[in-house]
Amino acid sequence: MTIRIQFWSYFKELAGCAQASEELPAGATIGDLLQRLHARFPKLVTMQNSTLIAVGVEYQNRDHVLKDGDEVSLFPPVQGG
Amino acid sequence: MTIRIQFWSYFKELAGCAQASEELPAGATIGDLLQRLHARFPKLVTMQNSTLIAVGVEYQNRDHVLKDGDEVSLFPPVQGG
Amino acid sequence: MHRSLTISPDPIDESALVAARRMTSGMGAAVYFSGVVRGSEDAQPISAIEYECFRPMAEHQFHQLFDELERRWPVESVRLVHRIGVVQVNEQSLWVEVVAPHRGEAFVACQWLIDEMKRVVPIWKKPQP
Amino acid sequence: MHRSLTISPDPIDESALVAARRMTSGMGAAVYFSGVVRGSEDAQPISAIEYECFRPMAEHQFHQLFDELERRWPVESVRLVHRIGVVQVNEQSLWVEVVAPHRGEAFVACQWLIDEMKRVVPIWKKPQP
Repeated sequence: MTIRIQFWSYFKELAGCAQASEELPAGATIGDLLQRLHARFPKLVTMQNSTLIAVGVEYQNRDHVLKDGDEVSLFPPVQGG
Repeated sequence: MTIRIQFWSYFKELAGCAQASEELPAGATIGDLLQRLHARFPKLVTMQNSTLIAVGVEYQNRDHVLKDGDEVSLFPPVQGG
Repeated sequence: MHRSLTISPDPIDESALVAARRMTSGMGAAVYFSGVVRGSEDAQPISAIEYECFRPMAEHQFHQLFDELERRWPVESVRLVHRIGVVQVNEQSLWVEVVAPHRGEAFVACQWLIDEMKRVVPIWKKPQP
Repeated sequence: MHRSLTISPDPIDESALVAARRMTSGMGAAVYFSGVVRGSEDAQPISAIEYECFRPMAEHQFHQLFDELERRWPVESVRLVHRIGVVQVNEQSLWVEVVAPHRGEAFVACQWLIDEMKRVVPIWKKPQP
Protein backbone atom coordinates (compact mmCIF):
# COMPACT_ATOMS: atom_id res chain seq x y z
CA MET A 1 0.00 0.00 0.00
CA THR A 2 1.06 3.55 -0.61
CA ILE A 3 1.43 5.98 2.27
CA ARG A 4 1.99 9.66 1.66
CA ILE A 5 4.09 11.57 4.17
CA GLN A 6 4.02 15.28 4.86
CA PHE A 7 6.76 17.03 6.90
CA TRP A 8 6.03 20.24 8.78
CA SER A 9 8.08 23.03 10.33
CA TYR A 10 11.83 22.28 10.51
CA PHE A 11 11.20 18.62 9.76
CA LYS A 12 11.09 19.79 6.13
CA GLU A 13 14.69 21.03 6.49
CA LEU A 14 15.75 17.84 8.28
CA ALA A 15 14.20 15.65 5.60
CA GLY A 16 15.25 17.94 2.77
CA CYS A 17 11.72 17.82 1.34
CA ALA A 18 8.12 18.61 2.30
CA GLN A 19 6.56 15.39 1.02
CA ALA A 20 7.49 11.79 0.45
CA SER A 21 5.77 8.47 -0.10
CA GLU A 22 6.49 4.93 0.99
CA GLU A 23 5.28 1.53 -0.17
CA LEU A 24 4.50 -0.65 2.82
CA PRO A 25 3.00 -4.11 3.25
CA ALA A 26 -0.60 -4.37 4.41
CA GLY A 27 -0.89 -4.26 8.18
CA ALA A 28 2.13 -1.98 8.60
CA THR A 29 2.05 0.40 11.53
CA ILE A 30 3.28 3.92 12.03
CA GLY A 31 6.25 2.36 13.82
CA ASP A 32 7.11 0.44 10.64
CA LEU A 33 6.80 3.61 8.59
CA LEU A 34 9.08 5.50 10.98
CA GLN A 35 11.76 2.82 10.64
CA ARG A 36 11.74 3.31 6.88
CA LEU A 37 11.77 7.07 7.17
CA HIS A 38 14.60 7.11 9.69
CA ALA A 39 16.69 5.02 7.33
CA ARG A 40 15.87 7.28 4.40
CA PHE A 41 16.11 10.64 6.30
CA PRO A 42 18.66 10.04 9.07
CA LYS A 43 18.49 13.62 10.40
CA LEU A 44 14.96 12.84 11.65
CA VAL A 45 16.35 10.21 14.04
CA THR A 46 17.64 12.82 16.49
CA MET A 47 14.07 14.16 16.84
CA GLN A 48 12.39 10.78 17.25
CA ASN A 49 11.47 11.29 20.92
CA SER A 50 9.69 14.58 20.23
CA THR A 51 8.12 13.69 16.88
CA LEU A 52 4.36 14.14 16.69
CA ILE A 53 2.45 11.99 14.24
CA ALA A 54 -0.95 12.48 12.66
CA VAL A 55 -2.91 10.40 10.20
CA GLY A 56 -5.17 12.80 8.37
CA VAL A 57 -6.18 15.33 11.03
CA GLU A 58 -5.92 13.07 14.11
CA TYR A 59 -2.93 12.32 16.30
CA GLN A 60 -1.93 8.65 16.32
CA ASN A 61 0.55 6.49 18.19
CA ARG A 62 3.32 4.33 16.79
CA ASP A 63 1.21 1.15 16.99
CA HIS A 64 -1.55 2.60 14.79
CA VAL A 65 -2.16 0.39 11.72
CA LEU A 66 -2.02 2.25 8.43
CA LYS A 67 -4.36 1.91 5.44
CA ASP A 68 -3.63 2.36 1.75
CA GLY A 69 -3.84 6.03 0.84
CA ASP A 70 -3.27 7.35 4.37
CA GLU A 71 -1.67 10.76 4.67
CA VAL A 72 0.78 10.80 7.55
CA SER A 73 2.12 14.06 8.97
CA LEU A 74 5.32 14.27 10.98
CA PHE A 75 6.21 17.36 12.92
CA PRO A 76 8.00 18.74 15.98
CA PRO A 77 6.14 20.03 19.05
CA VAL A 78 3.58 22.65 18.11
CA GLN A 79 4.03 26.30 19.08
CA GLY A 80 0.91 28.28 18.35
CA GLY A 81 0.03 31.55 20.04
CA MET B 1 -13.25 65.04 70.69
CA THR B 2 -15.66 65.02 67.77
CA ILE B 3 -15.82 62.04 65.41
CA ARG B 4 -17.83 62.17 62.24
CA ILE B 5 -19.41 58.95 61.03
CA GLN B 6 -20.46 58.08 57.50
CA PHE B 7 -22.69 55.11 56.69
CA TRP B 8 -22.55 53.42 53.30
CA SER B 9 -24.78 51.03 51.33
CA TYR B 10 -27.66 49.58 53.37
CA PHE B 11 -26.06 50.73 56.60
CA LYS B 12 -27.70 54.07 55.74
CA GLU B 13 -31.11 52.38 55.87
CA LEU B 14 -30.24 50.50 59.07
CA ALA B 15 -29.06 53.70 60.77
CA GLY B 16 -31.81 55.82 59.24
CA CYS B 17 -29.26 58.44 58.19
CA ALA B 18 -26.11 58.79 56.10
CA GLN B 19 -24.05 60.74 58.60
CA ALA B 20 -23.76 61.16 62.32
CA SER B 21 -21.29 62.49 64.83
CA GLU B 22 -20.25 61.48 68.32
CA GLU B 23 -18.39 63.20 71.11
CA LEU B 24 -15.86 60.83 72.65
CA PRO B 25 -13.17 61.22 75.31
CA ALA B 26 -9.54 61.45 74.18
CA GLY B 27 -8.00 58.02 73.68
CA ALA B 28 -11.27 56.43 72.58
CA THR B 29 -10.99 53.57 70.11
CA ILE B 30 -13.14 52.44 67.23
CA GLY B 31 -14.49 49.79 69.63
CA ASP B 32 -15.67 52.56 71.96
CA LEU B 33 -17.28 54.37 69.06
CA LEU B 34 -19.07 51.21 67.95
CA GLN B 35 -20.53 50.73 71.43
CA ARG B 36 -22.04 54.20 71.26
CA LEU B 37 -23.32 53.67 67.73
CA HIS B 38 -24.85 50.29 68.52
CA ALA B 39 -26.76 51.87 71.41
CA ARG B 40 -27.91 54.72 69.21
CA PHE B 41 -28.64 52.67 66.04
CA PRO B 42 -29.64 49.20 67.30
CA LYS B 43 -30.29 47.83 63.82
CA LEU B 44 -26.53 48.01 63.19
CA VAL B 45 -25.90 45.44 65.94
CA THR B 46 -27.06 42.53 63.79
CA MET B 47 -24.36 43.43 61.23
CA GLN B 48 -21.55 43.83 63.73
CA ASN B 49 -19.63 40.73 62.65
CA SER B 50 -19.54 41.83 59.03
CA THR B 51 -19.07 45.55 59.53
CA LEU B 52 -16.07 47.05 57.78
CA ILE B 53 -14.54 50.17 59.30
CA ALA B 54 -12.35 52.83 57.74
CA VAL B 55 -10.82 55.96 59.17
CA GLY B 56 -10.40 58.34 56.26
CA VAL B 57 -9.48 56.06 53.33
CA GLU B 58 -7.77 53.26 55.31
CA TYR B 59 -9.28 50.18 56.90
CA GLN B 60 -8.80 50.03 60.68
CA ASN B 61 -9.49 47.53 63.44
CA ARG B 62 -11.59 47.96 66.54
CA ASP B 63 -8.57 48.75 68.71
CA HIS B 64 -7.51 51.70 66.57
CA VAL B 65 -7.29 54.92 68.63
CA LEU B 66 -9.27 57.80 67.19
CA LYS B 67 -8.23 61.44 66.91
CA ASP B 68 -10.34 64.58 67.03
CA GLY B 69 -11.82 65.28 63.62
CA ASP B 70 -11.51 61.71 62.31
CA GLU B 71 -14.00 60.63 59.69
CA VAL B 72 -15.08 57.06 60.30
CA SER B 73 -16.91 55.05 57.64
CA LEU B 74 -19.00 52.00 58.45
CA PHE B 75 -20.19 49.68 55.73
CA PRO B 76 -21.13 46.10 54.86
CA PRO B 77 -18.87 43.82 52.76
CA VAL B 78 -17.95 45.45 49.47
CA GLN B 79 -19.30 44.18 46.16
CA GLY B 80 -17.58 45.86 43.26
CA GLY B 81 -17.42 44.40 39.79
CA MET C 1 4.10 50.46 35.55
CA HIS C 2 1.55 52.46 33.65
CA ARG C 3 -1.73 52.68 35.56
CA SER C 4 -5.06 54.11 34.61
CA LEU C 5 -8.12 54.17 36.87
CA THR C 6 -11.54 55.47 35.87
CA ILE C 7 -14.54 55.45 38.20
CA SER C 8 -17.39 57.06 36.34
CA PRO C 9 -21.14 56.92 35.66
CA ASP C 10 -20.44 57.01 31.91
CA PRO C 11 -20.91 53.89 29.80
CA ILE C 12 -17.68 51.94 29.25
CA ASP C 13 -16.39 52.39 25.71
CA GLU C 14 -14.50 49.15 25.34
CA SER C 15 -13.53 49.61 21.70
CA ALA C 16 -11.94 52.97 22.52
CA LEU C 17 -10.11 51.40 25.45
CA VAL C 18 -8.79 48.57 23.29
CA ALA C 19 -7.74 50.99 20.56
CA ALA C 20 -5.81 53.07 23.12
CA ARG C 21 -3.66 50.18 24.30
CA ARG C 22 0.10 50.70 24.11
CA MET C 23 2.57 47.85 24.49
CA THR C 24 6.35 47.98 24.23
CA SER C 25 8.18 45.27 22.33
CA GLY C 26 8.98 43.21 25.42
CA MET C 27 5.30 42.60 26.12
CA GLY C 28 3.61 39.50 24.73
CA ALA C 29 0.28 39.29 26.53
CA ALA C 30 -2.73 41.45 27.25
CA VAL C 31 -5.52 39.90 29.32
CA TYR C 32 -8.84 41.67 29.59
CA PHE C 33 -11.91 41.17 31.64
CA SER C 34 -15.28 42.65 30.88
CA GLY C 35 -17.90 42.36 33.59
CA VAL C 36 -21.51 42.75 32.55
CA VAL C 37 -24.67 43.15 34.64
CA ARG C 38 -26.66 39.92 34.43
CA GLY C 39 -30.43 39.67 34.26
CA SER C 40 -30.83 38.09 37.67
CA GLU C 41 -29.35 38.49 41.14
CA ASP C 42 -29.85 35.75 43.76
CA ALA C 43 -32.25 34.04 41.31
CA GLN C 44 -34.50 37.14 41.11
CA PRO C 45 -34.88 38.95 37.78
CA ILE C 46 -33.51 42.48 37.85
CA SER C 47 -33.47 45.36 35.38
CA ALA C 48 -30.28 47.07 36.53
CA ILE C 49 -27.76 47.41 39.35
CA GLU C 50 -27.04 50.68 41.06
CA TYR C 51 -23.40 50.92 42.13
CA GLU C 52 -22.58 53.14 45.08
CA CYS C 53 -18.97 54.16 45.60
CA PHE C 54 -17.06 55.81 48.45
CA ARG C 55 -14.84 57.39 45.86
CA PRO C 56 -11.78 58.78 47.72
CA MET C 57 -11.35 55.52 49.55
CA ALA C 58 -12.03 53.45 46.42
CA GLU C 59 -9.33 55.34 44.52
CA HIS C 60 -6.88 54.96 47.40
CA GLN C 61 -7.58 51.23 47.72
CA PHE C 62 -7.26 50.68 43.97
CA HIS C 63 -3.89 52.40 43.94
CA GLN C 64 -2.72 50.28 46.86
CA LEU C 65 -3.72 47.21 44.85
CA PHE C 66 -1.86 48.53 41.81
CA ASP C 67 1.24 49.03 44.01
CA GLU C 68 1.02 45.45 45.23
CA LEU C 69 0.37 44.12 41.73
CA GLU C 70 3.50 45.92 40.51
CA ARG C 71 5.55 44.33 43.31
CA ARG C 72 4.28 40.86 42.52
CA TRP C 73 4.36 40.62 38.72
CA PRO C 74 6.31 42.19 35.83
CA VAL C 75 3.24 44.04 34.58
CA GLU C 76 3.84 46.94 32.20
CA SER C 77 0.36 48.40 32.29
CA VAL C 78 -2.87 48.06 34.20
CA ARG C 79 -6.06 49.85 33.23
CA LEU C 80 -9.29 49.55 35.17
CA VAL C 81 -12.67 51.17 34.59
CA HIS C 82 -15.52 50.75 37.07
CA ARG C 83 -18.86 52.22 36.19
CA ILE C 84 -20.98 53.58 39.05
CA GLY C 85 -24.60 54.72 39.28
CA VAL C 86 -27.32 52.74 37.51
CA VAL C 87 -26.00 50.14 35.07
CA GLN C 88 -28.65 48.34 33.01
CA VAL C 89 -28.69 44.59 32.41
CA ASN C 90 -26.28 43.68 29.57
CA GLU C 91 -24.22 46.81 30.11
CA GLN C 92 -20.64 46.65 31.34
CA SER C 93 -19.88 47.56 34.93
CA LEU C 94 -16.18 46.68 34.96
CA TRP C 95 -13.33 46.55 32.49
CA VAL C 96 -9.80 45.50 33.42
CA GLU C 97 -6.71 45.09 31.28
CA VAL C 98 -3.29 43.79 32.31
CA VAL C 99 -0.29 43.85 29.96
CA ALA C 100 2.72 41.69 30.78
CA PRO C 101 5.55 39.83 29.04
CA HIS C 102 3.84 36.42 29.22
CA ARG C 103 0.30 35.20 29.43
CA GLY C 104 0.67 33.30 32.71
CA GLU C 105 1.49 36.36 34.76
CA ALA C 106 -1.04 38.50 32.86
CA PHE C 107 -3.85 36.05 33.66
CA VAL C 108 -2.94 35.63 37.31
CA ALA C 109 -2.42 39.36 37.89
CA CYS C 110 -5.76 40.23 36.26
CA GLN C 111 -7.64 37.65 38.35
CA TRP C 112 -5.86 38.71 41.52
CA LEU C 113 -6.75 42.35 40.93
CA ILE C 114 -10.44 41.56 40.49
CA ASP C 115 -10.52 39.25 43.53
CA GLU C 116 -8.82 41.86 45.69
CA MET C 117 -11.07 44.61 44.39
CA LYS C 118 -14.08 42.59 45.52
CA ARG C 119 -12.50 42.30 48.95
CA VAL C 120 -11.36 45.85 49.71
CA VAL C 121 -12.63 48.49 47.29
CA PRO C 122 -15.69 50.26 48.78
CA ILE C 123 -18.25 49.83 46.02
CA TRP C 124 -21.67 48.33 46.69
CA LYS C 125 -24.42 46.92 44.50
CA LYS C 126 -28.12 47.61 44.80
CA PRO C 127 -30.17 45.51 42.39
CA GLN C 128 -33.11 47.30 40.77
CA PRO C 129 -36.28 45.21 40.25
CA MET D 1 -22.20 27.29 22.45
CA HIS D 2 -21.41 29.87 19.83
CA ARG D 3 -18.00 29.26 18.29
CA SER D 4 -15.97 31.26 15.83
CA LEU D 5 -12.56 30.27 14.50
CA THR D 6 -10.45 32.34 12.15
CA ILE D 7 -7.02 31.27 10.91
CA SER D 8 -5.81 33.92 8.52
CA PRO D 9 -2.80 35.93 7.36
CA ASP D 10 -4.78 39.15 7.81
CA PRO D 11 -3.99 41.48 10.73
CA ILE D 12 -6.26 40.95 13.73
CA ASP D 13 -8.81 43.74 14.05
CA GLU D 14 -9.39 43.63 17.77
CA SER D 15 -11.71 46.62 17.94
CA ALA D 16 -14.01 45.05 15.36
CA LEU D 17 -13.95 41.77 17.26
CA VAL D 18 -14.83 43.49 20.52
CA ALA D 19 -17.60 45.48 18.85
CA ALA D 20 -19.09 42.25 17.43
CA ARG D 21 -19.46 40.59 20.82
CA ARG D 22 -22.95 39.38 21.69
CA MET D 23 -23.92 38.30 25.19
CA THR D 24 -27.31 37.17 26.44
CA SER D 25 -28.58 38.45 29.77
CA GLY D 26 -27.42 35.40 31.72
CA MET D 27 -23.79 36.13 30.92
CA GLY D 28 -21.72 38.23 33.31
CA ALA D 29 -18.13 37.78 32.15
CA ALA D 30 -16.07 38.08 29.01
CA VAL D 31 -12.38 37.26 29.29
CA TYR D 32 -10.21 37.93 26.32
CA PHE D 33 -6.57 37.45 25.58
CA SER D 34 -4.39 39.20 23.08
CA GLY D 35 -1.05 37.60 22.24
CA VAL D 36 1.53 39.85 20.66
CA VAL D 37 4.86 39.03 18.99
CA ARG D 38 7.65 40.14 21.31
CA GLY D 39 10.93 41.70 20.19
CA SER D 40 13.06 38.77 21.26
CA GLU D 41 12.92 34.99 21.15
CA ASP D 42 15.27 32.90 23.30
CA ALA D 43 17.07 36.14 24.22
CA GLN D 44 17.80 36.96 20.54
CA PRO D 45 16.29 40.08 18.99
CA ILE D 46 13.86 39.30 16.19
CA SER D 47 11.88 41.37 13.72
CA ALA D 48 8.94 39.04 13.19
CA ILE D 49 7.67 35.50 13.55
CA GLU D 50 6.49 33.42 10.64
CA TYR D 51 3.65 31.10 11.64
CA GLU D 52 3.20 27.92 9.64
CA CYS D 53 -0.09 26.06 9.94
CA PHE D 54 -1.32 22.62 8.88
CA ARG D 55 -4.72 24.13 8.41
CA PRO D 56 -7.20 21.20 8.08
CA MET D 57 -5.73 19.54 11.14
CA ALA D 58 -5.51 22.84 13.04
CA GLU D 59 -9.20 23.50 12.40
CA HIS D 60 -10.12 19.97 13.44
CA GLN D 61 -8.07 20.17 16.63
CA PHE D 62 -9.48 23.59 17.52
CA HIS D 63 -13.03 22.27 17.15
CA GLN D 64 -12.21 19.26 19.32
CA LEU D 65 -10.95 21.68 21.97
CA PHE D 66 -14.13 23.76 21.63
CA ASP D 67 -16.19 20.56 22.12
CA GLU D 68 -14.26 19.73 25.27
CA LEU D 69 -14.49 23.30 26.54
CA GLU D 70 -18.26 23.20 26.10
CA ARG D 71 -18.43 19.96 28.08
CA ARG D 72 -16.37 21.37 30.93
CA TRP D 73 -17.72 24.88 31.47
CA PRO D 74 -21.01 26.76 30.90
CA VAL D 75 -19.49 28.91 28.18
CA GLU D 76 -21.92 30.73 25.88
CA SER D 77 -19.40 31.81 23.27
CA VAL D 78 -15.81 31.22 22.28
CA ARG D 79 -14.07 33.15 19.54
CA LEU D 80 -10.49 32.54 18.48
CA VAL D 81 -8.37 34.21 15.83
CA HIS D 82 -4.88 32.96 15.01
CA ARG D 83 -2.86 34.91 12.53
CA ILE D 84 -0.49 32.93 10.28
CA GLY D 85 2.28 33.94 7.91
CA VAL D 86 4.70 36.70 8.89
CA VAL D 87 3.63 38.67 11.97
CA GLN D 88 5.82 41.65 12.87
CA VAL D 89 6.99 42.44 16.38
CA ASN D 90 4.24 44.29 18.31
CA GLU D 91 1.53 42.84 16.09
CA GLN D 92 -1.05 40.43 17.42
CA SER D 93 -0.75 36.74 16.58
CA LEU D 94 -3.60 35.43 18.73
CA TRP D 95 -6.90 36.71 20.06
CA VAL D 96 -9.19 34.58 22.21
CA GLU D 97 -12.46 35.47 23.90
CA VAL D 98 -14.60 33.39 26.25
CA VAL D 99 -18.04 34.51 27.43
CA ALA D 100 -19.55 32.80 30.48
CA PRO D 101 -21.93 33.51 33.35
CA HIS D 102 -19.18 34.16 35.91
CA ARG D 103 -15.61 35.34 35.77
CA GLY D 104 -14.08 32.26 37.41
CA GLU D 105 -15.14 29.88 34.68
CA ALA D 106 -14.41 32.43 31.94
CA PHE D 107 -10.82 32.86 33.17
CA VAL D 108 -10.15 29.16 33.59
CA ALA D 109 -11.73 28.21 30.25
CA CYS D 110 -9.76 30.87 28.38
CA GLN D 111 -6.47 29.78 29.93
CA TRP D 112 -7.25 26.13 29.36
CA LEU D 113 -7.99 26.76 25.68
CA ILE D 114 -4.69 28.57 25.13
CA ASP D 115 -2.71 25.92 27.02
CA GLU D 116 -4.33 23.11 25.04
CA MET D 117 -3.86 24.95 21.76
CA LYS D 118 -0.14 25.12 22.48
CA ARG D 119 -0.15 21.38 23.06
CA VAL D 120 -2.14 20.04 20.11
CA VAL D 121 -2.89 22.58 17.37
CA PRO D 122 -0.37 22.18 14.51
CA ILE D 123 1.01 25.69 14.21
CA TRP D 124 4.74 26.41 14.34
CA LYS D 125 6.82 29.52 14.81
CA LYS D 126 9.87 30.53 12.82
CA PRO D 127 11.52 33.66 14.22
CA GLN D 128 12.82 36.12 11.63
CA PRO D 129 16.11 37.89 12.48
